[in-house]
Amino acid sequence: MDQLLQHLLNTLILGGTYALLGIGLTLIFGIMKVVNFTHGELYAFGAYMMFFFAMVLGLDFFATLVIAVILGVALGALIEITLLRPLRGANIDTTMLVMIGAWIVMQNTEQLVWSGIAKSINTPFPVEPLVLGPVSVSWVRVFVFVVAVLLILGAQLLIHRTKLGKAMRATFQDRDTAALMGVNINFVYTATFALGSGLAAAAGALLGPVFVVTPTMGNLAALKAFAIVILGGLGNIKGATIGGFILAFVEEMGAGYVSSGYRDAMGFLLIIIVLLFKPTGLFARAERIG
Amino acid sequence: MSHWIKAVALTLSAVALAAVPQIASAQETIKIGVNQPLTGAVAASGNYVTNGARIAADELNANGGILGQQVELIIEDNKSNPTEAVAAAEKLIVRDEVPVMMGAWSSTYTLAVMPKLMEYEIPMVVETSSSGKITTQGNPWVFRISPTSEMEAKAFADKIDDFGIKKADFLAVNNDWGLGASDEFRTMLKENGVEVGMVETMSADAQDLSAQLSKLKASDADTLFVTTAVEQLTLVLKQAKSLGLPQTIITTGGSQSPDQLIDQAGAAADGSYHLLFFAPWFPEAAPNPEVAVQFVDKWKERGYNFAGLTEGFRGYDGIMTIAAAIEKAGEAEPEAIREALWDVKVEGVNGDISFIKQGPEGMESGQNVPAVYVVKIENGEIIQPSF
Amino acid sequence: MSAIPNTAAPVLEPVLEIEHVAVHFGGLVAVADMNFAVHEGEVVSLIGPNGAGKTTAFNVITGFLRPTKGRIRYRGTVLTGLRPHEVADLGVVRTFQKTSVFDTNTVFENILIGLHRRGRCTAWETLLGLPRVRAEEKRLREEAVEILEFVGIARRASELGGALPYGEQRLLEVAVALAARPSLLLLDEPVSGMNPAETSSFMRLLARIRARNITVLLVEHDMRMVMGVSDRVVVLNHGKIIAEGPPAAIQQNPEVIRAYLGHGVRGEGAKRA
Amino acid sequence: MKTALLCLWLAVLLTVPLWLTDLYFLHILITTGIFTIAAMSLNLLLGFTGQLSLGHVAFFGIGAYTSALLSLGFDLQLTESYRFAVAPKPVWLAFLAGIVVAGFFGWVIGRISFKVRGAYFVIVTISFAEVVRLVALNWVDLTEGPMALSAIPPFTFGIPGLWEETIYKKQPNYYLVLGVAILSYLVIRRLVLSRVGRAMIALRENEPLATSVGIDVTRYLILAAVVSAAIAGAAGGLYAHYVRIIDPDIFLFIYTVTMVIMVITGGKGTLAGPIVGGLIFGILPVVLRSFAGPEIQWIIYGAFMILIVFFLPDGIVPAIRSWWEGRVGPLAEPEPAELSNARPAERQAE
Repeated sequence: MDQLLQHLLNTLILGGTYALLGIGLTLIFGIMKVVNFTHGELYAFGAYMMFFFAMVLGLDFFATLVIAVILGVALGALIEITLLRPLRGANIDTTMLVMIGAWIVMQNTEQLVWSGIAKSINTPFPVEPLVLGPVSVSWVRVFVFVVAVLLILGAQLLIHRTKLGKAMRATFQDRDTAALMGVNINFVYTATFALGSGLAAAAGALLGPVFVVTPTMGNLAALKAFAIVILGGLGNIKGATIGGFILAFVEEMGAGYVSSGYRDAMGFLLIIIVLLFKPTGLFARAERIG
Repeated sequence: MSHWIKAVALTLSAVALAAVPQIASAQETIKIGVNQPLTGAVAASGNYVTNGARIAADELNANGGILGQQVELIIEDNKSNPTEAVAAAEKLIVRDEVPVMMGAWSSTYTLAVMPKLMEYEIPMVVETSSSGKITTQGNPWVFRISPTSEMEAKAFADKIDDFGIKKADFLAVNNDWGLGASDEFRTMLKENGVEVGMVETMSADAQDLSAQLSKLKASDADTLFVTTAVEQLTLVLKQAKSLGLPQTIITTGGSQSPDQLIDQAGAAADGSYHLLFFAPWFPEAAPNPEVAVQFVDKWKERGYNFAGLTEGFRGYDGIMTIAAAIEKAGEAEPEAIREALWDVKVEGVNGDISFIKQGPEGMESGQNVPAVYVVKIENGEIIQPSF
Repeated sequence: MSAIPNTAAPVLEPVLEIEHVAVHFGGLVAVADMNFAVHEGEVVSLIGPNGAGKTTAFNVITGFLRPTKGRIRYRGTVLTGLRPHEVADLGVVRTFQKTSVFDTNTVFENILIGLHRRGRCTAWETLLGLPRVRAEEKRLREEAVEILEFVGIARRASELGGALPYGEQRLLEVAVALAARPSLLLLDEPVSGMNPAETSSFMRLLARIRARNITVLLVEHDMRMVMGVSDRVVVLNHGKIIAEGPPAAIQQNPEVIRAYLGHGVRGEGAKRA
Repeated sequence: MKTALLCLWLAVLLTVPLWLTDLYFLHILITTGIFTIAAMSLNLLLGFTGQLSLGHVAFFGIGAYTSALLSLGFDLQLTESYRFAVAPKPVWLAFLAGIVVAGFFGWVIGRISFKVRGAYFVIVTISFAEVVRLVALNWVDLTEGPMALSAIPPFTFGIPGLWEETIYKKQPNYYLVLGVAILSYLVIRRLVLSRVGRAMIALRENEPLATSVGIDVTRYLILAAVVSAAIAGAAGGLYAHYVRIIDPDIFLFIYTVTMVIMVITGGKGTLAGPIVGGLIFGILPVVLRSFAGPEIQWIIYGAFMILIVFFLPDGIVPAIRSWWEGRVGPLAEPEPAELSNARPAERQAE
């Protein structure tokens, strides 16, 4: 029983970060119809920025978090403007190939700059965990969870309550009509990609201190993000949020009660099963976002 | 259909040209191949070992080299992957024509490379790798200076009472090293009347281990043996702490680098025990104190990370062993070096190195019997535990 | 599978029967309740204002859409639920409203692709390179030449489909469809965008197609063409059939006139831009 | 002219081991050949049917593991009472089994993944490869997991009892790979230049039109997937028995990406494209190695991929062809399949 409670707590904590990882990807796909293979690298970028500012330059942990996210947004905007804007209107496979190329370049640049050796980031949180009866969790993970939830809510608010969000939703519905109605499509696309990238970088900046930072950390993160987004339906933010928790639950229970080795396989098996029976994801509402 | 021929022909000639300058590289040196993980999951360890090897090579060269020739280390990255380890060996043997190699850091990579040693008849000094299989499967080209898991487990046997272990669980990386070590320790503990609980595994690149640890937390064992590389150990210690694991953690394998653990896991490393083959904090207590002290000094002098010493010494000992064998053989030829390795006696950082025979008769591999130490981390310090 | 000439029979058998077909997209009703039949050897036109449900009707017949209600039969076989290629296998072949050819293949290859159904060799036979594969390929190429000549674009054979002038692309479309050996040919606005001379020549082509015992169902806005070639006209409005009959009768039908005027579209002779 | 060049090209390929004495380069050529076969098989799906399958390495790995396991033999205790043991089989038999098993998986995955298109298809194929990798990693009883399957026997030819030859050396391995490559090329060529190939190209170019003339989409996509997977499986088998060690990293996404780069650089949907791309990206690492570390190599690869998509979207082969035609005039008897991707520029000129 205690073990189950601990697994459920782990699920909650892990699910929050998975959801954060998923929504950035789903947002970009939903609005731009681009499968962002650089997502995992933006995640790693966030973690490395965290390492650089907090550990190398010795800046404050929380200030570094903000810097890492801002730099993630900037890098996302840069990628969008240089690589995707010239390919506007190209088919989805073409942009995918370019994104794969960018992914390779980014990951190996990280390897070159930071070397293959894992980096560790210290946090200001106490080492002693938060103990709740039979279960416990580290303070840093509680912090990560809270920030992740806030970021997800923030993204929702941005999409539903701001002018930019309205333009994004209009573009999602029908790009051509939105353009006719005076929406600056280029701006919406850049903003969307930057926002999605910022969310990925935020996930990396938050999880970097929890784990260790390596150049290949983005690969697994990206694969998980794909799994989450497929579960939730491409372009569906609520779906991605729920998908994140489902994936965390399946992995945690799979590792706890089936076999720890197959932990990472659970998510992919789930994708294949979901796609077999419901090819557009569990919560497919392709008509709208949010 | 036919016009790519030109492009291909051009590429081919470019390759042929690129091949030329490398063939003409210096013939006046004695080449030693080094096959280590310089990138990937266990990159830190591989880099430390390589640093140790560099210290040895420079020391040899400063003293006039071997047989009057300079030593040249040819270092290849096996990318923390067995297939890449084979590719690296293939390159070292076929392309660089090294007469002897050192490698390949992990049991898995070493086992992968071993058929190539048979195929090309090249000896290899194994500096790290603990799987029993390496020296028992009848490969006469393998000489191991690090202890097997079995030796490590046996050395630990008389400490069971000190720790007061009643029941033990295991958490191991799922490769030859991790699974082999947990097997050997299980056998040893059972023989000594200790109850053995569950064995949980993790893949080498896994970062979130909370599921495995949550399962272990629910166990009634008093001790948890963990076998994996230092990067993952950091994560295990941190996450075990946050889940409030009650068990005493003992790490095995000799590549833990307690300093790095203290540095990266902080207070989460407190109270953990580590089985090591070299304790650089107390070089004076080593079997060959003067060798150990001067090695530690050189390491510090070069600004290498102190945390890497528990790995780096192996690279040093390995190259020194190879150098002694070449000296003894009188020529840098594979078969002669192999013969000579049986007769070497080297004063290494980790005690005297010499090889005993293991494996099927006529096809024996060499195995060294090194020392084993236990250290404890307490309040961010490394201490020799007192019981 | 080819059409059985039935010219002698005084009462024509219906070959295509559309029975109570309805298509809904969410809350939107594209086709409400459609009933009509096409008889052997006929040329029937389906007309109506924009959005009346004509193309939807084509999509339902050829398996691109599944009807919400109702049933479609072709020569006794129920088409409902079949996939497009299965419908084509029964001899029902269509063209598309928006010009649709294989742009980056040559005209000749376009026809060869259209002739797909005419080949019988399996993938295994192809891989083994059996003599019958060669023989079949030779036969298909001959048929392709014949079709190109029939439609009148033989001199364009080695040009890319997408590079043809618009009018000839529309001819190519029909040629590709003919290559699939239809017994019922569905043409979706074949002359839209053609100039009057091209339209006239297309009308002559249609007559020759008809002479090959191919039944034709036509969606068209060009009323000169509709009235000129059709045996019967079916008029759709708001997803419902409002009139049906010979061209002369339809031209006089007050409801039809109202439907077109009500939409603010020019009446007879209306032509889409 | 064309035949003469083809003969010259074949002569060069056939005599390589006679004049190339550097064994290391022969080794590189062998592995390049193996990956070129894999790239050719991917091209059937990616180039001719237009499906961006990013799980292709799974078939390569399945072929490699099947062939390796059967030639080594294995013994599995599936349940308490049920044991499944296979005695070591001759390598050629294991190799053929690898092809069949890879083809079978191609069929299964085709059935599953062709239900979806576009981004979903891409992600399903990636997921499939990842699941296979994780199975190979964790089913230690069968695959040895991360410990790798080692000491895989090399190919043996001959008649048992009479005369047998086991090929350890590089030269015969080179000819073996060359032979399989030529055979694979001929299979793909024959398929693509037939009615079957036309159907595949038609699906790529205009799926609604293709189905309207009676082409069964699913059938031809699955057919392409099966043939493609089987050839990839053959490449995997060659790899396993040449390198003689395989580990689960063989399933890494990066290998699929390598194949994709080979195909799009050479020219997707052309017969020669993957060969050109395969040779470039098989040999480039060796050239680069002399002055750049592996990271720089990969950065160059990635940048290359982006540049190709931006500036040479059809790849090298179509570009060379149109350049040649611009100078010399049209090639005799253009191959219909290859033309389809070749000339968007001309189209605009009309």
